[in-house]
Amino acid sequence: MEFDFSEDYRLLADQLRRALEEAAPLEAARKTVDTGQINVTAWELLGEMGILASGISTDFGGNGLGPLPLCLAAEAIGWSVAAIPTASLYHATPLIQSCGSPEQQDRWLPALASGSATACVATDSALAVEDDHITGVISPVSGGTGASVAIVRANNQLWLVDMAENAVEQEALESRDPGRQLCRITFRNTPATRMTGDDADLALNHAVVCVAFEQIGGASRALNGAIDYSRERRAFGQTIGSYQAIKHKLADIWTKIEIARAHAMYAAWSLGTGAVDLPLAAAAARASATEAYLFAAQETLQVHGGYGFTFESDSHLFYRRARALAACYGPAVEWRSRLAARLIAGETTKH
Amino acid sequence: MEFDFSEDYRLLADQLRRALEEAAPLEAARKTVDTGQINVTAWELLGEMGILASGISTDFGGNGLGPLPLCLAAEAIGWSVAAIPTASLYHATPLIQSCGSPEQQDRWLPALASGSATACVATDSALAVEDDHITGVISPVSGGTGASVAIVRANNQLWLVDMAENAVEQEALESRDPGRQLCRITFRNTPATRMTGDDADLALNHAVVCVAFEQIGGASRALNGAIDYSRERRAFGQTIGSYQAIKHKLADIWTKIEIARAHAMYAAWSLGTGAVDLPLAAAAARASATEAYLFAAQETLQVHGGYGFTFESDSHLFYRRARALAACYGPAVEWRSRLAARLIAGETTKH
Amino acid sequence: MDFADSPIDAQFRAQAREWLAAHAPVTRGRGRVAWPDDATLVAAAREWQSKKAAAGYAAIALPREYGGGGGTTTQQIIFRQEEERYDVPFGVYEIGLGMCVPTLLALGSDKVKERFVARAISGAEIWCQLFSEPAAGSDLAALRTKAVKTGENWLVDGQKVWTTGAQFSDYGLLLARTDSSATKHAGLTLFIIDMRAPGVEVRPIRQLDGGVEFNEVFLSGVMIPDEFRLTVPGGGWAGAMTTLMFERLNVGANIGLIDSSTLIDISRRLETSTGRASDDPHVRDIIAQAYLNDRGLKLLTYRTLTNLGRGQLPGPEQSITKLVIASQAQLIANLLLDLRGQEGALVGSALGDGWEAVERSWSFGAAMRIAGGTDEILRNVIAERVLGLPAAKRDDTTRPFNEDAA
Amino acid sequence: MDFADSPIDAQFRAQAREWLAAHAPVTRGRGRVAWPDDATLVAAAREWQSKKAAAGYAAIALPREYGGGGGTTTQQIIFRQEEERYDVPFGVYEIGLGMCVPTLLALGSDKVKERFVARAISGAEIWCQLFSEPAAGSDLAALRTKAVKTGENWLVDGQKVWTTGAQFSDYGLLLARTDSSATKHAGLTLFIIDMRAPGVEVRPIRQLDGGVEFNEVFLSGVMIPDEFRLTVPGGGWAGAMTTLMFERLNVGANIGLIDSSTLIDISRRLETSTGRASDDPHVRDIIAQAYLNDRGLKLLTYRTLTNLGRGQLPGPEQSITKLVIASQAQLIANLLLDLRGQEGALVGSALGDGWEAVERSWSFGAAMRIAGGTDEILRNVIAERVLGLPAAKRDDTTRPFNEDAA
Repeated sequence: MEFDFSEDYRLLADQLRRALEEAAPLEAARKTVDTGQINVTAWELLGEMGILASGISTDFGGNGLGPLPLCLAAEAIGWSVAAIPTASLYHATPLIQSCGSPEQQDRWLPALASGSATACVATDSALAVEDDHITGVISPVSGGTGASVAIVRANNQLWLVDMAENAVEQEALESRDPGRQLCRITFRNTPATRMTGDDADLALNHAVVCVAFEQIGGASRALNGAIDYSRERRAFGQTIGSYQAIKHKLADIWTKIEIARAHAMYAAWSLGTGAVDLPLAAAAARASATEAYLFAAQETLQVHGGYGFTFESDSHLFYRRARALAACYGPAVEWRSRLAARLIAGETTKH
Repeated sequence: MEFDFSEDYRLLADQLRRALEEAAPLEAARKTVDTGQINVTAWELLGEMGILASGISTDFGGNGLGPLPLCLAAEAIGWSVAAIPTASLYHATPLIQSCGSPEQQDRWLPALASGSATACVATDSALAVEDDHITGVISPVSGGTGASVAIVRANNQLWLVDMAENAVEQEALESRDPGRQLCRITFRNTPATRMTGDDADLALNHAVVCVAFEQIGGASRALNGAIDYSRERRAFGQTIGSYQAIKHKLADIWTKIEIARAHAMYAAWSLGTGAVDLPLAAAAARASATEAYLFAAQETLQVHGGYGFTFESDSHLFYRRARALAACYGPAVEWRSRLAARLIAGETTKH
Repeated sequence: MDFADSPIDAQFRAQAREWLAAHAPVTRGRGRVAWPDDATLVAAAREWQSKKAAAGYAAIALPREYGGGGGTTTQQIIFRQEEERYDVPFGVYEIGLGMCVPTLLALGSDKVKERFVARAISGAEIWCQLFSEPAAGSDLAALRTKAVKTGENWLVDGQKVWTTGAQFSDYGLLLARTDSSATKHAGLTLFIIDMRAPGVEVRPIRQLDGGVEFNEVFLSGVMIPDEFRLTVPGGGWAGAMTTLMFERLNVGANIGLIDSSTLIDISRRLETSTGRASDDPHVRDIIAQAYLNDRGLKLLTYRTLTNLGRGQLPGPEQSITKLVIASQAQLIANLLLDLRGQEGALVGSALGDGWEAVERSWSFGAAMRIAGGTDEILRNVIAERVLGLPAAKRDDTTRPFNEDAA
Repeated sequence: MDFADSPIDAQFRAQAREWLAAHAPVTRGRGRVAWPDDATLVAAAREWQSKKAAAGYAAIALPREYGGGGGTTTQQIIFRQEEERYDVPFGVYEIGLGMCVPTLLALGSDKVKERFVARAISGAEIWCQLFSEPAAGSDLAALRTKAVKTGENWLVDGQKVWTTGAQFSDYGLLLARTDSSATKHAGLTLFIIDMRAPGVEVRPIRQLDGGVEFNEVFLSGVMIPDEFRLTVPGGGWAGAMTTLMFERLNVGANIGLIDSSTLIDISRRLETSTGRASDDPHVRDIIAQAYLNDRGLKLLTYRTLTNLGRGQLPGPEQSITKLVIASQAQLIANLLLDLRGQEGALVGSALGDGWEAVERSWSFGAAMRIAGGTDEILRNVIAERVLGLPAAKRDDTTRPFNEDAA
């Protein structure tokens, strides 16, 4: 029984966290609320550390390390509330890897591996396609601003659109979390190439497992901040951390995070080993991590009292990001509904 | 603006509570768990105080005082966890009053007003009827054991069955709260008389409003006991009532009770004035009081620690009764569903 | 039970309604009225206040001799209920008339009352309240702003925070420490401070949601004449408690957060991937639960109004309203944003009609669980002052303040 | 990550499985095995324990010299996992072998170890634990049972409570106060008590649910020889903490409450007035939430087992399991009873197959939120010992006990 990341991975996790803390301090996240700028340093760092290439096979410029390093990176991204186009990394890259034609893979994966390109995905809306040209609107698209390539759905198949094509219109949308840019993309008879695979579920599960790690990273940082604050802040002659109302709140947050982390770890294992129970495990990771981060962000803000409501505090960074991540692949209640359907149908996990 | 019981009613409420505390002390409720015996003294007391006759018009031996005294009595019944056949009082009596034929009213209401008869209601099951004879099973029936008369539904109409008829078979069922007896009744071609009204909703709303008051009475007594205990019991050098975990739990219980009480009072007003918003008000009273009592019973048991789990403590009396009352007219979630349907349809209250 | 106004209150309501119809500018909801900046808001508020003052509606429950209406608190609330149907400028005079002036009347010398009360009621002067400090929130008595007696004046240094309206106020109630060697509560004194005096600097606080509804106030060598002292030196805690008690008279005030009616309204119009939101059983259950809470609170307000009518002051049980309503608003806002799927990450203005209020409850709901007593403090208040549970052991109240402050 | 046993553990598991298949009486679920009274249960448990002892499975992680298996805690847990597939008598030796014997090995003299350990492992003698008292639950150190030295013996008077198995135990670990003038924690001493000694009276406690799983033990002038003392006088608190630490090794133990699997199973079979229960969105959401909790806890157990395999002892984070699972069982039981409509007021045996377990979770779930650390204490433990938050101020630990006890 070895249900934990190996020593090597734990070292990598530490490295990633420390490196991102430096490249993307919380002060930078606060600035991003005003500027909406991506943290290029952090993105390049992930490239240098081989994270951008980890989900890509060595044939196409990747390092073939598989999903575990990326999961650890996602946790560090969550911890640092970094402003980077994660949808490219969590979702688009594995989707091109699993469903792209050899030409598409050859064209895009090396650029994604090096970080010189980013991709976005919007497979929920059904677009019109005629003669390999796409028409319609996708919105809101995460990481669409500045993406070199978009993956969309039309005629119940996946298509890849080169965003350099001039018949693509992008309009930035105002996000509650400017560290996660959203936009509306309009295609008007835009050339597209068909992807050869059409099973988008693996990449979606890959994405939500990564997001779960990001949520756990964010929730943990929020909890840590609240613990520190409640050990310092005094009221009625004692630190507020000595009061049960604060203690029990923080214990409840910790409990939710630990449970979510256990689910995320199992989902990462399923992802890494290609286990058949990935859909069940990913749904569990997504649902529990979403709830954990929303709860942690909300209640750690409360622990900070009035200060938690100021722009100067860190609390709103977590509060915004928790909401953005809750929205990005649909709310927890939907994932719980999918989870329940699988459980009632008798699905179980391998271990 | 006078949203409160009048001084007279408040005096009556005090009298009722004191009288029932004496006639039905908690020690008697504990004994009832073993014996399943009805508290005849308490029942007779309600007769003497005019409560049994309050919902019955003066033509038929009633005192025509209307529903408010009964609501106050229900609260005192809840407070004392008294073992009495409340379904007769809350539900059957107003149903015969509103839907009985003059002959049925003349035959049964004076006996109900004096307390010499009790009645039960089971209008959920559809029974077969042929030539004014009923066949079928109703179960579980509250207060059916010993009832002189039963009101049932057959052919989508209400029927009244004289339980002295020998083609009626009664089987006692084992209730988790022996203070609220349940039974199964089997009719085999049993003579029945048709009731002239078929609007059972008014009496049902009357019943759930009374039950809401009973639930509030029980929840309040449970809360009071927990407050007393937490002011006495010491741990780590302080009374446990000085710890926030206990304080905040009790504050939450109080909050739920206060909200439920406000709904129950408005529902009582609707009942007393024949306001059109009774269905909305009754559903709100039922849903909030059910939740309040379940929560109060569960969490005040917790406040008592290990002692709360012993038979010797009072906690299980509330825990049992809260569950029995939650079950008796269907769970809170169903009433919330009805409430939501009315609200979404645009129904509002008068005040 | 009777929901009608008493005959005399019914007459008052009818007159108020008639007067408002004739004088209030715009009925709420019919067209938008906005005050783009503080100057415009204050000007509009001043104009409206002087109209009300002329008609006796400026401060209905305060004495006539100072320009008040000489009426009852119930009538004050009735007027506010009627006034809220109109888009008139709220938020400028509430603290002054609701908390500061009653404090002046209770504690001030005749000279103070003559100098300040009538001008506050007429709208000529605006008031704010300077109690909280960065290190004194829930534990107000931990405040550190110092006032030192120098001749006939007091010299004040320190920092206040969360001061609503400080930027346009003329005067404020100031709670300061005048004796650091006394115990925590015994060394405080309550003053009137001139907000235009040298050394008073007001800085807006930027909030989570980008808004700036509160201020920090920095006090550096601010001079306060001794005749502006409202309590005996060391008697400030009791004075401040008087002020906070008047806050409770603000019965049934709308704190501007969404409730079950918004949830019903939006979910009836909202189509999701699985159909109309109001058909979703999960949404329906939360509609019912939210209604049970906010309707229940409204009914409890009726009970408080009943007691007011009987001459009883609202007690600590009033804490229930904000405790329930603020976290519920946060919950409803999160539910509604969830229902928008991926769009739930966008700002309210991008989501369509009615969604800015949702976003505000998402952000400001978090603030309202803190402002005016955190959820945790309110539960303590209910437990200790309504249910009679013992206070927790503490040892900060018996030592001299300068030995305790960390 | 790897879910497989290590090669050596895999071999142990295979052998255990084979041995159990050959020796365990009845596979769980195939026919019912009941022990109608204590005498039958104890006889069956003694027989099963002696079979295990003969095969080295009686106390796998305890030393061979006393009849233990000389194996690892992981192997102990593996055996228990396999053993739980059979209907063998549990509940008689667990406290003795899990908590008392490890304490004897850690603290006892050679003489004590020789006298007691082998007999406890072979099943010849049964042990219980006498710590809690009516006035010392969460605050164990408040206990009042007194032991007074008289010559070479200690004379014990007092009352213990919640003692599982006291009625059939031969010996017990007793925590008693030997110095009332010392501080609360410093005046305690840990002893072995002969449960058959004169003055020991065991009375069953009647529970909420009618069951009698615990006892009160009254001690009147019970004589304990000084050689049965396990710690120095005044060193009992640390000794008792040793005992409670061993409790944590009981990783992944089944506390007999229902979880999401029961909810799924029953709701798939249950028809309500609105259709199959498992089609109800409200039920489905609770299925998912319950699964997230109990599956998450199972995964956390894997992590604890991983740490055990690395030689790390389980820490206070173990508190999470009971904290989550007990109140969830209460919630699921209430939901299921609600789904039965009016029938939900009937006892479990009247509701059909599987419903007695539901009723037990309704009643015993309430007890499990208290026994072995209340929800409130467990949250304190997590906050203070996992998250590092400061302990609350208290002043009962520094004064002599006889000045503090109210």
